[in-house]
Amino acid sequence: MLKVTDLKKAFKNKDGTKVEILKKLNIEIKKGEILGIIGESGCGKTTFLRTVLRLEEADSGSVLYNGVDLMKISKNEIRNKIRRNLRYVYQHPEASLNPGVTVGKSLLNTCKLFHTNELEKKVADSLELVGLPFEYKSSFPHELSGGEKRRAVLARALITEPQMIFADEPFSGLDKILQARLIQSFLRIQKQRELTYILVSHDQSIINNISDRIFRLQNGILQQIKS
Amino acid sequence: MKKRNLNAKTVGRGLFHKTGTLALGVTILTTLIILNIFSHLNGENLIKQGPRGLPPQIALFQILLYTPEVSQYLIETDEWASGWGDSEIRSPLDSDDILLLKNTPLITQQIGKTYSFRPEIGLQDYNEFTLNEAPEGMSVQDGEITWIPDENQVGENNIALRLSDSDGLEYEAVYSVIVTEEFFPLGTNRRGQSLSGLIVAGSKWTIVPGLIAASIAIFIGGFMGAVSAYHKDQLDSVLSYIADTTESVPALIIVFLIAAATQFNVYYIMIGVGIVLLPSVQNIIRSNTLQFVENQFVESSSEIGFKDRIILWREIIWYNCKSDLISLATYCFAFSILIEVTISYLGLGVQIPDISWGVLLAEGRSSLLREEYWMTVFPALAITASILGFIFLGAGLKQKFDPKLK
Amino acid sequence: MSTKIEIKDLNVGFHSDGQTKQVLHQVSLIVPENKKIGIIGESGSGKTQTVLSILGLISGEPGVISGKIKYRDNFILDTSANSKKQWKRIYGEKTQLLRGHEISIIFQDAKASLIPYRTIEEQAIETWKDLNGNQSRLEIIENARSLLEEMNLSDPERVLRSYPNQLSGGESQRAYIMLALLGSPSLLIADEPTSSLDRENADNLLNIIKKLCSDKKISLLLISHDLRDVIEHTDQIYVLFDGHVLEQFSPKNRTPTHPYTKFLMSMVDGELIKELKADPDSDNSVTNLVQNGNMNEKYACPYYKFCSLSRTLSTKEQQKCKNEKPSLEMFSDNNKSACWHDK
Amino acid sequence: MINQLTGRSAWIKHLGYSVFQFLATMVLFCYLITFLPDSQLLDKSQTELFTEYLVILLTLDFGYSTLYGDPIWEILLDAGIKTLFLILTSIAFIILFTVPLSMFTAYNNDHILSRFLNKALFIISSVPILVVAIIIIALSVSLLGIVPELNLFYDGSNFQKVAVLTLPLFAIIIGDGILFSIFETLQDKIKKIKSEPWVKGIKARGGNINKHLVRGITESMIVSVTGKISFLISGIIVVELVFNWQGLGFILLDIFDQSSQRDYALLIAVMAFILLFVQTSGFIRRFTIMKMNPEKKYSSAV
Repeated sequence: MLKVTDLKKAFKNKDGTKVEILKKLNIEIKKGEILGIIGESGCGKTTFLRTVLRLEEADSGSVLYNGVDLMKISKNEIRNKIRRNLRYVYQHPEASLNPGVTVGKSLLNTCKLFHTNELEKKVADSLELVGLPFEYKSSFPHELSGGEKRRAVLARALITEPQMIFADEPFSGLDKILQARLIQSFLRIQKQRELTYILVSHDQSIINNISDRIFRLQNGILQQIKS
Repeated sequence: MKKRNLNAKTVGRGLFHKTGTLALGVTILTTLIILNIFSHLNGENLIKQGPRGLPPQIALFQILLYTPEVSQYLIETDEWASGWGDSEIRSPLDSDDILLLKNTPLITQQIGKTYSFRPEIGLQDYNEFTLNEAPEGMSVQDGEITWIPDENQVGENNIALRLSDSDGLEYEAVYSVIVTEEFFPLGTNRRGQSLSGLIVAGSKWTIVPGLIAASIAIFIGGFMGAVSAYHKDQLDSVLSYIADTTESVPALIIVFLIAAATQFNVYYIMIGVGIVLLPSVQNIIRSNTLQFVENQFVESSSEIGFKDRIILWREIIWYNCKSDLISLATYCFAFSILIEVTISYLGLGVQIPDISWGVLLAEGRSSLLREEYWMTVFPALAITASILGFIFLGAGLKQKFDPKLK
Repeated sequence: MSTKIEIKDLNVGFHSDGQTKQVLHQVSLIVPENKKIGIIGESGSGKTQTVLSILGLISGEPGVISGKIKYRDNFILDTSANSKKQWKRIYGEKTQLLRGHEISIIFQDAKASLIPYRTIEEQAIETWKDLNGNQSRLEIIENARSLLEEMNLSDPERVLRSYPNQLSGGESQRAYIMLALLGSPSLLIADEPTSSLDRENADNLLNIIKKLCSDKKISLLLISHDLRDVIEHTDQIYVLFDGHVLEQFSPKNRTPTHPYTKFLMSMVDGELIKELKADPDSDNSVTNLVQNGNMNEKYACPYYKFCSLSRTLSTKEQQKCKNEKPSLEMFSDNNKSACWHDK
Repeated sequence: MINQLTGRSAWIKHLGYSVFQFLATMVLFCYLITFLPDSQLLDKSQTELFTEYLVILLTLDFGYSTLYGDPIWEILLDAGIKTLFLILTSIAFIILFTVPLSMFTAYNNDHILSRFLNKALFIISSVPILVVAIIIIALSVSLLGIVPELNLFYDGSNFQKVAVLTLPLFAIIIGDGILFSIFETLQDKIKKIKSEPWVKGIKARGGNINKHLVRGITESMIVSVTGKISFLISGIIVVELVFNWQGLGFILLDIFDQSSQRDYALLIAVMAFILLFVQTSGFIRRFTIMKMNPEKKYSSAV
């Protein structure tokens, strides 16, 4: 479904030396699987996700999604066609939710980008899918707790009916009970919508047990640990 | 569900009752607009002409702001000149050693309205007082003077009260009542113009100039702030340097410069005020937008699929900075009133035939020495009320539109 | 064996928009001499208030309601002994003496807990002045350098001379611990030192702390919301939930029995996640994630609402959970758990 | 952008920033005053005027004032001292007033007095400085029986001397909300310091945080006052004109009031003096920020 072939990315830090974050990464993601990537903080796992989705330009390499190489096509094409299928859930939910507008309105604005009919119904469905009560539609992000904010961000990602979800540290920083419930919702949604997850985290206890295949990202290279 | 029952949230840095401020702001704004329209409709005959330096005819204001002179005399009969000529010698009495009238009488009256005054006599044991000298039609019934002035009594009418105490000494208290055809609620200025009319006429400088200054400051300042924060490139440092430089020059000097250059045309001066306010609007909007740019909000919105234009102008500015822009706009209105009043007071703004509250203050300044306070107090109150009105309006609206305070 | 700190039935509460909310309910805790005790609790479980009560830093009304705290063998807090005004005054004075000298504390984010505009050296001297120590500047810096070397820091000289924002994560942690141990305390409290670190960094930070504490005969009170921290690095664990101590066990010789602790264990070793992975809609997992009873009703057992064990019990037994408050004292030996049915 | 300039040669860069800004503003000012209508100068073109003014500015020989007749340097000195007196005493007054007050309100926030104080200052600060000045004059005429003007200072009694000096200060400080905004900044700064994690650390080890609080207050006081100087000078110009205080503001108005043969040399001199003062306070502001936060030298973030 998504094939990454020798992706490279390097940073120039202040004194000009080049630091190779991603050295020739190769990975193939099959449909409907949960792929876990483990790596210490700062090993470049966030950069990997952002370069695959072209939120950040890679130096070289190609990313084939259903035959289309994301590296070659224009930004507009990505925005209109690809973004809706490959969704990215950010690590800090409060950064991605617009604080000035109600949760319902954010969902509506996102939905309007790709759909034209039954917008209200889609918003209600996605809220219900992630387990948020319907009245949360009219509440503001600052009124939601940490767990609820993550579910709202997930709802916004699901509203455009994507096929793949890239998630950066989706479960870290939550109380264990909330964490368990969020994992359960993630898994239920994956079954209902046949989604493919790419989960990135430093917390092995969750990734080891939740993912079908696990890779470790260390000094720029992806090694497979469990298949 | 999550919604806490927010008790009455105070506003303006959490100081005042939410709905109260908005209501107060809106009422003051509507009164200003009504005064504006009223003064445009009536034009010239809005300002009635009356006697010069007339104290306010509303009783409460007159008592508060004006102490009339009541001259007092001791009357002695001169034995030598008995038989011909005026046999009375009137030697003035200083009010410190004896006070004939304890309560102060009102000294203005409109024709056709009944003037009544019940004097409290300062002497311990006195018999009935009589009207030694009084305008036609004034009468005394059991200690109360009543009188209805008619048209030909317009102007000054002297009233003299003759009293005698138990051991036969005779005193006289003399004061004068000014009769006017029209009713001057707030009195008149040195040139006899009705102060209430002047204030209504002066209100035309409160709304329109503010519009010019606010639109320049908000639209241009807001645009520059947002764009420079969002793109954060060379443009950003240049624009911030320019804003910092304009802010380093004292605002009033820029206004003086433009006033002198445009021959005191208030509307051009308001463009100057807009330029003076522009850097502060730019900095506030820039810092607000920077908050969003710096914590990944922009990237996550572009990941969703919004175009750059939409992210900046709708997601950041419209949804989140609307409340700041509104409260800044009302501050621009308040600031423009402040500047207009100041330069008109200094003679660089509105010139004499035209009327502005600043000019009233300037004229009122000299009459302060003659203790004619009302010529200064009422314009000052009008200025402060309208500025406070705009600031409360801004605070109330900020509360209404600020998502975080919901 | 003498105890360092003993807390007996401590109750703490706060006024928040109108009513007083009790935060600690009958909390009891013993930190024996030269031992490592762990407190595990999630957000809102009251673990920070327990620490603050030891240091006498509980502010606000009513603050400490009742309870006893003993340090070594004299009471620093005894609400039953005399009038409120008196015990509050004694409590304030005694904790004032202990703070920094006998008991020192390290908080969550090392870099943010260092004074940004002072070099580490200057901060060491300021710490020493606050504790009105009598050593000279050179001795203090020497003392600080040796502490840093003990924590196998490559270049202590550079660290001492630099500002906090010039240090790497590891360096600022070591500097922060050094400042805490500068006054050679007898009890070190670590309040969630690892919460922003990934597993590996957390482990080697805790190893450093453990080594230093045992070398210098300092008893350690480790507070964390991650069970793995306390399981591997402490001798005795207290499980806090919603202001109540639910279980007290030592990780080496006994596996916990209380349903909440078992739930935490299952999350750590991933057993629950495997179950969820197999069948996301299954409700026989360790914690059936559905709520018991309704949301805003108060039950005797604090954990009843989330407890999966009680769901498998008969209604009569569930009544016991709802109305009778289980307490730790029901057991003689060291490992206690506040639950009627988990034996 | 500014406090990124850190390190050894930082203060030279700050100095350069201020000098350049001063020159740029003065040159722009010289250009703008060529637009002032003046019946006497119809023959000269704008560029000629502009170069003439630039020469005056750069060579600094202002010569004699056509308006007052005395040498410009003397007028500048005499008026400058009067205005500087107002600026410096009002700053001292602001510091004396806001520091204890903000300490009080920050420490017992929900005390009724601090809520009242915030409200009262918020309302008073929206009264324009002109109105405050006139109200003060009205009160001093009716209650004290004196008209507080500067010439009264030379021949009045001691009481009158004090009144003449202090009444304008009240107007400057209360008017236009300077007091409220500095009070607000200080209050926020104290609250921010008290909530810092490292302050909790110091408290937890029994240390006292007062020296850090004092340090934070001084920094915040210097930074906020020097940042508000041009705002303060605007207020002082108004107060000078209302209280007939022959300072720089008074001269400025005289010049702008003239419709012909304006005294351009004096105008440039006065403007240069005022801007010099504003730029020095701007320099002090940036310098304090740099000095008080040495860690900024090595920080990646701004």
